[in-house]
Amino acid sequence: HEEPVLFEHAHEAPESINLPGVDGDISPELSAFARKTPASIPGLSEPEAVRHFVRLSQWNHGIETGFYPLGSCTMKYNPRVNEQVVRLPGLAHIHPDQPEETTQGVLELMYELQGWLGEISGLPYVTLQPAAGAHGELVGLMMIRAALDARGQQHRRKVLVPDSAHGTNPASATLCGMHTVELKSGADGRIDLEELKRHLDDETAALMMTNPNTAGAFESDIKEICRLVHEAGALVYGDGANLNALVGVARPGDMGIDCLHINVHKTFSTPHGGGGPGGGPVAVNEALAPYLPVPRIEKHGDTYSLVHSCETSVGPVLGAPGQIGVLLRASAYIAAFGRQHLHRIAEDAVLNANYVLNRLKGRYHVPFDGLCKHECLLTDEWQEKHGVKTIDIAKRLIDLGFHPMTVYFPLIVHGAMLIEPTETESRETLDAFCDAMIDIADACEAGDTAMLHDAPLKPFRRRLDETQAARKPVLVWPK
Amino acid sequence: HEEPVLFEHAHEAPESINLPGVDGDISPELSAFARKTPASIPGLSEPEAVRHFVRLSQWNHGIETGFYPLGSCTMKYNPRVNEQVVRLPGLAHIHPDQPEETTQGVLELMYELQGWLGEISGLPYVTLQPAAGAHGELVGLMMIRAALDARGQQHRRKVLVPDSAHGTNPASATLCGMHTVELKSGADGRIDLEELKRHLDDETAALMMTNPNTAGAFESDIKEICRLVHEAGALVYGDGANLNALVGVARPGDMGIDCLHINVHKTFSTPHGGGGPGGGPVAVNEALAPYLPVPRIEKHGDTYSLVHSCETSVGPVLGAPGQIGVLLRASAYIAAFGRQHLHRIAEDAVLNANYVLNRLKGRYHVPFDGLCKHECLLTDEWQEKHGVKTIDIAKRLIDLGFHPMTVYFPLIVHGAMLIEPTETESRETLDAFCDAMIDIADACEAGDTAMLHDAPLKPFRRRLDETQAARKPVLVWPK
Amino acid sequence: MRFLPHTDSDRQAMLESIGVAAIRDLFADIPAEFHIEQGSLALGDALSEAAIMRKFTRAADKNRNATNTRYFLGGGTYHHFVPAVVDYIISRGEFLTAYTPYQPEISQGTLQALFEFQTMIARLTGMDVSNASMYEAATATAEAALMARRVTRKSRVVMAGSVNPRYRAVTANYLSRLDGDYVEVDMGCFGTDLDRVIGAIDASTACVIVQYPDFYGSVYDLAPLRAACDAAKCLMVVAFSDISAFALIESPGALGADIAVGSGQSLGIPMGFGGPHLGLFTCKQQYMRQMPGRVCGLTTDAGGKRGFVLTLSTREQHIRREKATSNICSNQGLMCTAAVTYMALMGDEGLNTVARHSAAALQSLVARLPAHVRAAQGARYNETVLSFADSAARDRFLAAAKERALFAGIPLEQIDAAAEPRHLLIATTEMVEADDINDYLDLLEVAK
Amino acid sequence: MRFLPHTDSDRQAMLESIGVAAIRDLFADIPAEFHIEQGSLALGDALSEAAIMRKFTRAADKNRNATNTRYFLGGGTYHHFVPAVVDYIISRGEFLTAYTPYQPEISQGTLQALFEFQTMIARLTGMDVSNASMYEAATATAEAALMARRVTRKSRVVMAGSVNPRYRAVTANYLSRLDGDYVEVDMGCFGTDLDRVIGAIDASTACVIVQYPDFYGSVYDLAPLRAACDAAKCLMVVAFSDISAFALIESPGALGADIAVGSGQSLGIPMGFGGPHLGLFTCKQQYMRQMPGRVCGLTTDAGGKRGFVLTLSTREQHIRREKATSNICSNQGLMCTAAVTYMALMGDEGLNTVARHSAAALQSLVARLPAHVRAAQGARYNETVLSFADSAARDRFLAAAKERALFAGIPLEQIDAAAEPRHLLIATTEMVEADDINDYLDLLEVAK
Repeated sequence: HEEPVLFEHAHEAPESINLPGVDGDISPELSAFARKTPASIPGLSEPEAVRHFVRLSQWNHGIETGFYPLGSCTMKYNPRVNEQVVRLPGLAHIHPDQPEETTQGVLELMYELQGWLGEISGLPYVTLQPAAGAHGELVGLMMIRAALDARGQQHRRKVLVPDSAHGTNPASATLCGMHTVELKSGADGRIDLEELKRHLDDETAALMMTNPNTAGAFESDIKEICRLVHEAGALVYGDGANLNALVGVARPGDMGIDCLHINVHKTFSTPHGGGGPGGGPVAVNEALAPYLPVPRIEKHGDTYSLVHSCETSVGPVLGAPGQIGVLLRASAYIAAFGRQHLHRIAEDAVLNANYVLNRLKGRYHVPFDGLCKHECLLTDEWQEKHGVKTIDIAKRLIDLGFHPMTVYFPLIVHGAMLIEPTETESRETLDAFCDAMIDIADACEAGDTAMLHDAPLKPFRRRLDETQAARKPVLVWPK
Repeated sequence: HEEPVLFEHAHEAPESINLPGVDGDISPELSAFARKTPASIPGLSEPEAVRHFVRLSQWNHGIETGFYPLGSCTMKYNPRVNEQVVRLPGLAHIHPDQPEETTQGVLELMYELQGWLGEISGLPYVTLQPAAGAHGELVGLMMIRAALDARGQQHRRKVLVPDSAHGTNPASATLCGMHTVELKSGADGRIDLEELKRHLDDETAALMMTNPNTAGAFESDIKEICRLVHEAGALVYGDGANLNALVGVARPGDMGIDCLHINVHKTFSTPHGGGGPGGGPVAVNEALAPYLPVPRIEKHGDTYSLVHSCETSVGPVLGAPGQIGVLLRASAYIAAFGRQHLHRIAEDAVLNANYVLNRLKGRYHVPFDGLCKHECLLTDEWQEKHGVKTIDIAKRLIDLGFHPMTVYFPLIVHGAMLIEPTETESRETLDAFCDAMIDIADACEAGDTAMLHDAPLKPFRRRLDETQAARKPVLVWPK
Repeated sequence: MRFLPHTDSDRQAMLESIGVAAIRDLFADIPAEFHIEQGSLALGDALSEAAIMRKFTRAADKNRNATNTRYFLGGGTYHHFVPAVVDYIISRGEFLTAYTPYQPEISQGTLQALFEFQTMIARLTGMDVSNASMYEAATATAEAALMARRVTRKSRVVMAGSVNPRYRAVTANYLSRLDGDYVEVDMGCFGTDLDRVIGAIDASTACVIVQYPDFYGSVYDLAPLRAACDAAKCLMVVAFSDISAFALIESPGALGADIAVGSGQSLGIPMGFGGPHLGLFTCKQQYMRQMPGRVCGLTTDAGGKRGFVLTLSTREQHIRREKATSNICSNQGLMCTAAVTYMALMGDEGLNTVARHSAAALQSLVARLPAHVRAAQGARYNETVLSFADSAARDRFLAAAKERALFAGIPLEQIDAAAEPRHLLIATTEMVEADDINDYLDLLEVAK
Repeated sequence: MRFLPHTDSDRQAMLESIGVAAIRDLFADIPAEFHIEQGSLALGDALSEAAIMRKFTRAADKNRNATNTRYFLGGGTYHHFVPAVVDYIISRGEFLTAYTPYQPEISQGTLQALFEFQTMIARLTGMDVSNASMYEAATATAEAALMARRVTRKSRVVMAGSVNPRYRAVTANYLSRLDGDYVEVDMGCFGTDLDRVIGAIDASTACVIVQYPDFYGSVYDLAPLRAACDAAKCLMVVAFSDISAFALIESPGALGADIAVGSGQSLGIPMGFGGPHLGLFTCKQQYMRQMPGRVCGLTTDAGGKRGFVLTLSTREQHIRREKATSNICSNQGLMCTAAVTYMALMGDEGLNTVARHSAAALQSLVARLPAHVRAAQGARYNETVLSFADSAARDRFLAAAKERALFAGIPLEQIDAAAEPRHLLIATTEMVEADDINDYLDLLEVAK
């Protein structure tokens, strides 16, 4: 059944919600600024509002309703206890500027989380402030830039970014007042050492790399890469989007990475929420520690505090100490695994990805051979011969009950399909997904491709016209 | 997509949930009684369990997903704040036998609710203990019986029950060691005074009546009915299932009813939960007050207490003070309306029912003319000529996006369809429902009845074979 | 009012369509003398949602609860761990706000959950079949007695005195208005003396009701009772209050129960000051059609697909009226969903761990009791009775423990009016930690 | 581990299928020197779910919160009422656990909610279009400055000193690594002196950023600024911190803002120690394609039905990489769902009531201030600055109020390091009751 847009509801707003507070006069001075026409926000009774949004929710796929094999997005199960944790009144209903002695509990938890993320990354100095991964990239680059400036190397403004990188990497560099140079990947999808050497010079500020990379492969030359970059006087920024492959098993800091952001909404299971909120703490080594943003969470004696000023800091990067509710969930996830079990996240994630790769590799083209880490990369090369493209495979998966994988990323292969199962999927589910993929491959080979081009047919909507949306954008309902 | 029964899950249970507590030895004496074979409860990982039950939930209709016009069931909106209320740790995680000075808060709320229900019903003495409406009936009849016994009238064991009554009425009488005589309704569906007089005698303990009755009509002779019953030395039991028609507008106690149970899961919006938990407090007048069950919630000075012994009491009827979580929700619902707005529940409920009746009365047979109260009664008489029965209409409504009305009840008309919209439905929804009903009537008249017989076609399952289920009952999954 | 969708102009238009002038005209069939004046009821003022939260929060804060106090309380209600997932699932509107699944095509979620629930409860209790819940354990026990009378067409009910006093009282109350004898057998100890129970059986006996583990936590061999019931052709009814026991000790079904009833509160349902809890009702296959309450069964739909429906409804009040097996209608549907979610999260292994930890905590405490406090003897699951020198010693201890945020037990006479006031009923679950037991033992010093 | 579905035999079978012997073999491509020993990380012990709840409950109990304390705190974070429905809706897994809606066919729920959100935010701010959120207000303000630079192809940014110091600091920080001037205009008062702001505009100015109501709660006429911006061909950027104001006072759009940015935390989102909140970004239609962040648009599907998609993605980093309008990727999707649910429950009337009560509470307080405490002059919405004789007087009052479970305000220097330590930033919302104001005034006695 169709659910109208709120603005289409036929009837006028009923009596509004009964609100608490002081039902008195406002000041005469303020009255002079009264809004002249109402905003036309339609008001619904509570029964109608609930039904509207519950029905909308039913048109969504979520990790709770099915498999979500989005490569590089780490769509893992989001524990329900974490939702209870963040709703404790003593964590939900507190103000960032209330007296510090009345917020020791939350500060203690955040301080502890800083320590844990430092330990997990091998980079002991941590800021929790960045609001998302891309924000973490910016903050990390700010710190790198500040460190170079402190060395008197204001000319180092070039950032090397592999062509397989997330789009946020170059965008963050730009925002940080730096410019990027793209490194062409080697034939194995990894960083080409020669290419790297060619571009390293005394204007280079940093290499931004993702390890494992977005083709799901570990950059086995990592030690040499870091050595080369450091030797050239630059620093290595690690994009932690793929940390799920390493958590508890190996540490970026040990490999020579200087600075790493961590997507807690990936690795540490905080819910994606249909596009955020996320959290992008940044962990750095001692050399970069002086440049961490403010406010910082510090412990002196038995007291925790937010320290707002520090001369060497890159300054404030957010109007708040961080996305606290998101960070609390991450903390609870780490606590559930603890030191005994944390490595099992990466282990099962990598096991699952290799299992899928192995089951599909005879039926789909695998551009880069070998072990994958937490995600595996396929392309549509074999299906394209039958007129079927990645997009068709993706949409057909919807009819078969799955969310599609990440498509057309990374850009270094044609028709990419990047599959990341995460550690929280069962073998039953992986098998069902692989069976569906094999069915699609079968259909291609049998020439039974109409249903692939027409897909999806089962959900609430068929393929949507994105071109029309972009050409004549309608972003709001007309009044 | 099909969701397997839990016992079909292919794989063995993974490592179980990590549990707190003392991981020590049990006593040797206890070890001797160890269970020999495991129960074979399949254990799922948390991600799998959540997905299983979320998916199951998606196959349900609920008041939050759509209209639920079940006559005599009062399916109204269930406020979300009430769910927050009952989850407050100080209300959820308390033991009925912890020291009374540590439960004054909950006792205070329950004491207040007793007073409110007494005020609303016009019967000031209230027990909150009964776990559901039928349980309330039993408890009410126990009190009536005790009062008669106290008058030395142990021979009064006959309970008069109109043929339109809920099946629980006679069943409760049986359970209370009494026997029932059915009163044939008058031509207008109401109690026939002559029929009543014929059956009133000195063996009569009580008349059990529902007012408004299950045809949705108010028993306008209520005063005379009560006078006659009392004159005959018997008492009047009120079935409060239909209290939603009266709440805040008129009081059963004022009309002469001696004892009334109140379904808080109907009138006071506590969620039905797929079949409970409910709550059936009983309100009585002063004459019956000595017989209220124990424990009772009393206030002495500033202290609230559970009083467990009372000589005249009918005794304990439940192993607990009541369905406290359910009662708290009811209390919150009453508090939201308060003295200022409570009558609007009945007003809008009755308005909605009459609106639906008025829109449908030209297209469906209305067995009893006149105003209805909170629900309206139709029959399939006109559609049956086209080979379409109540069940077909009901199932077709499912395809049109609605839960069916109550069907084949009350038993006093053939092919009953009892529609109760409640106060929390909008005119938009009522119109859409009436339009659907009119479409069905149109289809019957046009002879377009195949889709009615085949309905429902849209939901997860088509009509289910109830005969097969009852003939060869399979109540558990085989091991 | 935020729950009412109509505007006044909606109401006006609807009244016009009906053909009356005012809403009160729709109440013309109610005699004028019974109309009450608007706003005249002695209720509170209408509260905003924020005010409601404030009101209930203040009341809640007057109660001590298990997030700030350690609980050693049992007696039919237990502080077991409730996973967050359980609460989430039963909070979803599709489960929470659904009606009894009379329309199976759009209720398969509830129905499949009920079927899974029935299966798991049958397996855990070792019984053939389970219904889809009763209110709670005391009324379930009473209904078991009534069912035994129907099955055997005999009317005498023998009740062991070691059954929870509340189950006994409610059962006695239910039976008191019906023909037939009801006999309670005094045990003379904090346990179950089966010889005495068996001695009370005669040819007119419909059933014998025992509790296992009994009210005092005692676990004992039911074999002699099974033999005695066979001999007397009466039913053996086993009640229980903490079903978690049966993941550790032998089930009622394995020990020969004809009917097993009790509480499922331990399966993911908070204590909630006594309710809503979950009554369980299970029996042997051959008695299935005499069960009270709702039952879900497997069937197929018009397209041949598997599905579930409420079944055996000809037993029920809405069909059979005064001849129904029970008057029960609304039961505890949502609590079944809670319990099945809980059990699915736990599985055999988790359930067994709950039981082991619950029993181990008791053992750890009892094994280290000081000389001035005695525990009842014999096999106990997670509950026992401690005896103090006198009530003053016990109450000193209770007061001191409460002060240290520890509810140390239930004074036995609070549930069992006949008990001497120097005994304490105590229970342990997996929520009791080793430190709590150490604190408990330390506190016992004041009872010297 | 309860989150991991595999049994060891699953793992074994999967390893066999892959053709390796052990899971660690799958990590053979990581140099051995980097493998860390299992269990060697300095983290806590693995906690059961019950232990997690206990741990966080204990920490939470160390914090004072708005269920046990009255809040007169603002400065960018406000204690407005959050209806229970909002939390329920965003707790539903279908919203909570969904990804960014890149696959629109199975994301119409999130997308329609975003479209409704954008529409409502545009209407409330009086702007043409809104994006689908930013992180929060400070970074949104910085992004507004960057966007103005793109639109005008000029680089100088003028910032009023009465903008929230945190928004200023973050904006200054963002701009500091890019070419172009950034100028902050000192106001010399607890309000906005537009003459000074206008005086700072020159031909190279890309935009002027003011806050309305400003950081000190002051409401003022933006017309002179609009005229000045027109004259200088620069953009007028209006920041705001409590969007509830615009249900009562004239919107930024009506006053001519080209870009309006700020916080949507007031729309049903708890304070949460500062986050996650909701950054809002709105602008005039003609600048739409220069907006940062995600945007949802209307379109049709292959069957001709109405539907929604993320659109204008060619602005974004995943397509345009280093030339993107912003690096933003994850934003605050779920908070948009919270806000749209909140607004739908409120409607014009409810939102207006929130604003009226918030403003009336301040007025009630300010009108009755004793002589020894002065409030800033002029029109204020729900926030103002109180000035005390000295810091000792102020701090005496704050301590006394805290003792009486009342957070009376934020010492101004805590947010604005430049401020004298005798000022107090105070805010009121509809959660402040008349009694709270009376208590507040009584407590002021100690500041004499």
